[in-house]
Amino acid sequence: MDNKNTAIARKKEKRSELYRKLGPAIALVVLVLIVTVMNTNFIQPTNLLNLLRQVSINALIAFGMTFVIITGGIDLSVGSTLALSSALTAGIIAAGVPALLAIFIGLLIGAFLGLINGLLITKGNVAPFIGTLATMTIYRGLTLVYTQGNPITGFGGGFAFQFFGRGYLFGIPFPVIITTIAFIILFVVLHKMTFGRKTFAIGGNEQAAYIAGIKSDRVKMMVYAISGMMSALAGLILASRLNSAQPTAGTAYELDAIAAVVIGGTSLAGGKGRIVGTLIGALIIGTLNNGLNLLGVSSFYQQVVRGVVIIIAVLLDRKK
Amino acid sequence: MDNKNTAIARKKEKRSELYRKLGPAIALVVLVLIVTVMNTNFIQPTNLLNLLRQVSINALIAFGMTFVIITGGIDLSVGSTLALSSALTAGIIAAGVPALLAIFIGLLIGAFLGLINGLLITKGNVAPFIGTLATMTIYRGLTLVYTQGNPITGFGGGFAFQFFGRGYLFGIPFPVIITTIAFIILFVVLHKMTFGRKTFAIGGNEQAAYIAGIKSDRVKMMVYAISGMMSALAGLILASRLNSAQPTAGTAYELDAIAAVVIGGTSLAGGKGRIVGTLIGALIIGTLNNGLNLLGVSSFYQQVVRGVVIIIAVLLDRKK
Amino acid sequence: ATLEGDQTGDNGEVEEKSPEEITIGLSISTLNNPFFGELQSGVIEAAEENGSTVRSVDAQDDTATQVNGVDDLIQQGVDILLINPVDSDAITPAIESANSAGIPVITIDRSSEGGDVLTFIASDNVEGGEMAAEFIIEMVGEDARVVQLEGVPGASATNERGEGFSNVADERLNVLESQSANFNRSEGLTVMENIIQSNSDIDAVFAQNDEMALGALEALESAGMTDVIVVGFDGNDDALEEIEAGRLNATVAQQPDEMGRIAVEAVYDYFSGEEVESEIAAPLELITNE
Amino acid sequence: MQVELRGITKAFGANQVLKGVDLKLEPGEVHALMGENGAGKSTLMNILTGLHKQDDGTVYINGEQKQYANPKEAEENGISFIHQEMITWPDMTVLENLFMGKEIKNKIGWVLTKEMKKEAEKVFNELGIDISFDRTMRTLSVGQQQLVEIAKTLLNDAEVIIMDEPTAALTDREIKLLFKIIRQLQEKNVALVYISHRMEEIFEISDRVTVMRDGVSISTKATKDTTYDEIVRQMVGRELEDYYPEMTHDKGEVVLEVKNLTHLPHYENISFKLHSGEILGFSGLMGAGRTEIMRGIFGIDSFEEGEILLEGDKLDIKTPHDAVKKGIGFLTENRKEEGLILDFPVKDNISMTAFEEFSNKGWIDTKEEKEFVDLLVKRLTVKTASIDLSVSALSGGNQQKVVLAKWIGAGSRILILDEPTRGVDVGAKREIYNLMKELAERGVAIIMVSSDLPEIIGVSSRVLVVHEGSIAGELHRDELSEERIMTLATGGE
Ligand SMILES: Nc1ncnc2c1ncn2[C@@H]1O[C@H](COP(=O)(O)OP(=O)(O)OP(=O)(O)O)[C@@H](O)[C@H]1O
Ligand SMILES: Nc1ncnc2c1ncn2[C@@H]1O[C@H](COP(=O)(O)OP(=O)(O)OP(=O)(O)O)[C@@H](O)[C@H]1O
Ligand SMILES: O[C@@H]1[C@H](O)[C@H](O)CO[C@H]1O
Ligand SMILES: [Mg+2]
Ligand SMILES: [Mg+2]
Repeated sequence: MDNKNTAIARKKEKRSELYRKLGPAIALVVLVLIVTVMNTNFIQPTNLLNLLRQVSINALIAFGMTFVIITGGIDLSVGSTLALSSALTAGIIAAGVPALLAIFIGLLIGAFLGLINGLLITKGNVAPFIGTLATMTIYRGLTLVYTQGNPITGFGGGFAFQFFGRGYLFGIPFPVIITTIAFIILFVVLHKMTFGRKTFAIGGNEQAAYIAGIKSDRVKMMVYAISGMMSALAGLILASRLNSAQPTAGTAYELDAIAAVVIGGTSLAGGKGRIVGTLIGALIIGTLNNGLNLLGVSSFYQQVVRGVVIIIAVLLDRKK
Repeated sequence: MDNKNTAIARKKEKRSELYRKLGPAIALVVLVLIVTVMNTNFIQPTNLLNLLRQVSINALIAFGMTFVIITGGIDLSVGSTLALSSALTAGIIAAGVPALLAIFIGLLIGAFLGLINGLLITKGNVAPFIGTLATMTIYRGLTLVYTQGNPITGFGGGFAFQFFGRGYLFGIPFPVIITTIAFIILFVVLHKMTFGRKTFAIGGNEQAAYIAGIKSDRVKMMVYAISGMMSALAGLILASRLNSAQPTAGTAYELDAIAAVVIGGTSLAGGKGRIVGTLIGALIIGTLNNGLNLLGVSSFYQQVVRGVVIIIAVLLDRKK
Repeated sequence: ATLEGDQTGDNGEVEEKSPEEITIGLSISTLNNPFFGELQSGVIEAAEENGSTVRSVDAQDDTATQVNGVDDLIQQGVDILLINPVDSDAITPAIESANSAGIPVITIDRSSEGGDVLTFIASDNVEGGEMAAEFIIEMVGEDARVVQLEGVPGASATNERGEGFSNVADERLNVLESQSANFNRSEGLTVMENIIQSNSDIDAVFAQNDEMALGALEALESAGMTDVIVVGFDGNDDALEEIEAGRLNATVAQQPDEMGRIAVEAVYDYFSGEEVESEIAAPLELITNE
Repeated sequence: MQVELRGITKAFGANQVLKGVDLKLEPGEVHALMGENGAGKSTLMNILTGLHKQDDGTVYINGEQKQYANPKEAEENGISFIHQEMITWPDMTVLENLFMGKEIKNKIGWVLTKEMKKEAEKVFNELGIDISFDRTMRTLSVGQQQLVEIAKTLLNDAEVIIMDEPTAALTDREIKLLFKIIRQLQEKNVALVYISHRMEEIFEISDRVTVMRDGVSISTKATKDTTYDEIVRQMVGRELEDYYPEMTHDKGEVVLEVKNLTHLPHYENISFKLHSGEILGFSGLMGAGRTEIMRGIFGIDSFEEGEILLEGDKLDIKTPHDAVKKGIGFLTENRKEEGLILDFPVKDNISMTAFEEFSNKGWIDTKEEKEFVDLLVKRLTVKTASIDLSVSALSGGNQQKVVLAKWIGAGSRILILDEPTRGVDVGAKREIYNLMKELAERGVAIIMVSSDLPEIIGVSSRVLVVHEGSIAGELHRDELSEERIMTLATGGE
């Protein structure tokens, strides 16, 4: 009996697991169908590529956020990290550093800013919400101090930097390619490597993970560094696309990123989640924004619709 | 040894308890001293009353937030609730409803908006973070739809409504008096009445609370309703002070409110907290804002300083 | 029980002061927008040249923060207030409390609906909107297909520029879409990208500020729609550069630093007992690449 | 009050836990409820008190059909339940905990603290408990918390009290006190349901015993008419001979040497040697500091003085990570908080300590991982339908085996087992002893901390008795007896 029961339990678990996995995907398909029916322009290849390019910023940030949330944390500073690292990178490029090197340095800056979050949270024992809330303000302030509140433009960087956000490869926008690569790498790290296992374990039961010999502080610091680096990457793409580093860039981006992660089925309680879900979550949000624009919905109503869709998506997910 | 140990543990607890209680207060005193030394204008009675009046908005919202956070939840929608309820109240007054009645209706609207959060969280089983994130967007959108994006002004309300935010009683700004009354009532409810006990019980151990016969759904709904009502109250004061209901009012206020709560020693994990702490937290943030202005610190640096002070306050609190 | 603003301060003769004795309180709506940064520099430079002190606070685009900031300036005992309101209605009480403290107020860029204001210095945003529409007609003719990118919903600049634009465009242009991009460059980019998807045939774009215009420009360029006429508003450095480069067609240039200087002039006029006009128009100029 | 449960059935999803259980409770009796882990004892009591609703069957109170809507209602009707997982609010005070959900208040809901203190005072005096009402629960020892829980039921004037493993965390002294209280309650005609995996207690305290197996109640007998072996046989469904396996007790080399370890106020001057292949028992009263010593050795807490030598070399352990790297494993006393990730599959729980075994440069070879885990699951005979099932679905004994598997998988040469059989049923206990024997024979050095005296005596090669943070004495296998240990543990010579 024990065996029969657990076999059934297992089947059930499998089924609800399947729903959990497919829930967000189904929501996305439904959304795409609705928008397409209402405006066939939506499904045009050019619009889809356009959509993907728009999504890439939020998706990149949300990928990093997925790691953070799986450990049971949160990173509110992503938008400010994006702004500060892209402003500094623009400054570096303006100072004559070659674009590729500057991009590399920019990513390191992002990782460093994330590391500071990680230090506050692990060594300082500050709750992630409040620690990253503080650095959100601090990094934004530093960005404004550094830029004096003015966008940095005409900093150059030549073809390489321009290509970063605005280029096409085989007809596909380069940011989409970057996002795809980042996705593959992070997917592997999260689901195929020991680092990912440790990330999950910490979120599942930090105490138990620690006693099992997992260096939870180190993993957490890495995770916040990843989040910082992803934000910087998004920031560099944005700066390249806009041809300028904006001091106010990224304001409130944390909310979209968190929404993408949660819609994708990752639990805010930690220990449970999938980066594929996050990608789908980001696509849902992007489709919504793009679709509502295409349908000419006024921006006031857009906000209402966006909130309602988030709730529906999350409720659907709950219904296992 | 059992006794010896527990005696030591007990002494330790008492001490850490004391620090926990006094930590924020000490931080406030230090801050006040520093600002006063740098600019004696700060300590002038007129400025202190001015400061208190400035603090009242954030304090009111943070009082409600304290209840929410003690249950282990969070309310990101407070700023939007503030905007929507004050816009609707302005509309009601403009339609000729007497000010006092309108204020009462306005508070009910706030409570109702909070109740919706509560329903989503209890009946819908949506995580508070994501549920109130969604309503934050929805309520803001509805405010914009209702106001067409324009501030509502000249709606009247006569002396009664004007007095609400701009009046003085015995030389004390009326918002300060309202805040004091709200504080006393909520203090009693939280620390002296069974409702408060239940609030703590849910945040401390929800499963246990259920077994103890506490109707946690009902308590939670009440708590979110309180948060909504406090936001509405803050919104009405603001509308009265500004002589207009602004569709964008209250944007990002949730962050200041949460910061006040956490600086005041209430744990984001729930089950632990004090509303006195929240008051002190709000005073710290207010003193900081007022002081930095008095000291002529540029607004960019202000953000940096504010973030750093939040971290220091929280770290001090951790140091038991 | 009293209301703030009930007790009126001494409204007697102006006490004459030399520039060195004057402390100017400046409240800016948001320094995150370079436009206002320039406005602030205009004030500070003009004041420092003459030896006056400036204390400035930033409202970060929040009406309540602005009222608090003005209160803080009053506490510091400034001699005069230069206010760049976040919102024309919501600033009224702050101006009233300055009035009751006997501190004169000058508003810049956006007006105040109430309270006593010494003078109001701004460009005529309605006229600016009209100028933009006229320019588009001049370039691509009547009934051209136009898209408008609006500013922050509810902001007076948004409403007034929109009003001016429709004054002309309603009759003489074909406005396809009008959507908000919040005076923000990256939103200008995405909103324009999305509009392009359903409107491939666009003749011109009017963005209510340069930031959005620059975002739209990137969107049009990557869609290969380089012949669309784009008109911005403000005349900020980036925009002027793009006009130079021939990518942006025009901008309705304001001169924020000039507004700041004019405001400081008005302060000195006031404290030397001279008459100050109740409204001073800051120069507005259509800059094109011709 | 007379309580009768008749034909109770209950399934959680597809898991048919109860298939028709009968239980009759008479006023003034202590009724022991026995059964393996997962037999459904707690579930049955939760049905009686209205936390769960049965699928079928009826509850009769004094002969009348009755269904409580929730635990509160049951409590108000005189049925109190001291839960297995203690129901406490660690950050709230003792007084707040005592009166949670039933505060004494005035009409407007104002809590009357003085009145509550007066009431509580009475009960505390009756129980001989001396704990300040204003302390937060967190600062009490587990035993003290348990006493508060017991006091809570007395506040209710309960006619029926259910105790679900109440002694799992009590000191000997406290157990004696508890039994005294139970006798007093009995005199007041209160009926008690007593659930425990400690067989010897059953014979000491209960009047009747009901045994459950496979979802049905097998038998109810007067305690004096049954035997230890009979109960065990009924519980596990087969004969269990040799409760403790025959140990060889062949000592090898010294692998671990602890010198003068001190961490005040928890322990002082702890020195001992551990040999490969031995099972070193650590006995003592609860709260003596044994867990603290082990946490110190394993690097969870720091210590002030002393050193640890591993095979003669000085060890520098700062975190559990260092300990694991050196081949030390630590099964903690509370598997739910520190041992397992309950929501995670068996596989992930076991593989957590041994990534190197099946990964290369951080890459996991999932096939190898599966083989690795399968092997351990088979070796330890963990009863699970699949290694992908979450551990929360396993019985307590099997959960404990998963923790063991984790440490064996980590290749531990030194295993610290802190209360390895706490809350584990007889059958599973025996399997755990067998595993310990097998490991010891393969040269693993084992430290076993246990408060269960028969177990310490049955399994250890050598026993160190800890008293008030110091080692009060060492007893060799042939000197072991309950009296000797207790004398040392309570400070005697
Ligand atoms: N709320 C629940 N949801 C699903 N399954 C449950 C729930 N509660 C208990 N079970 C399952 O019911 C079975 C019986 O559990 P129960 O706790 O009643 O056993 P028990 O006899 O008290 O065991 P132990 O001696 O270990 O305390 C177990 O298989 C358990 O996993
Ligand atoms: N949560 C706690 N808060 C305060 N003191 C505690 C806590 N837990 C244990 N103690 C105290 O620490 C001391 C050592 O406890 P420890 O758990 O190490 O003892 P032990 O001998 O292992 O007993 P046990 O068998 O109960 O684990 C005891 O005096 C106990 O009262
Ligand atoms: O006039 C200013 C600028 O156009 C700015 O870009 C937005 O705010 C307006 O008030
Ligand atoms: Mg049980
Ligand atoms: Mg112990």
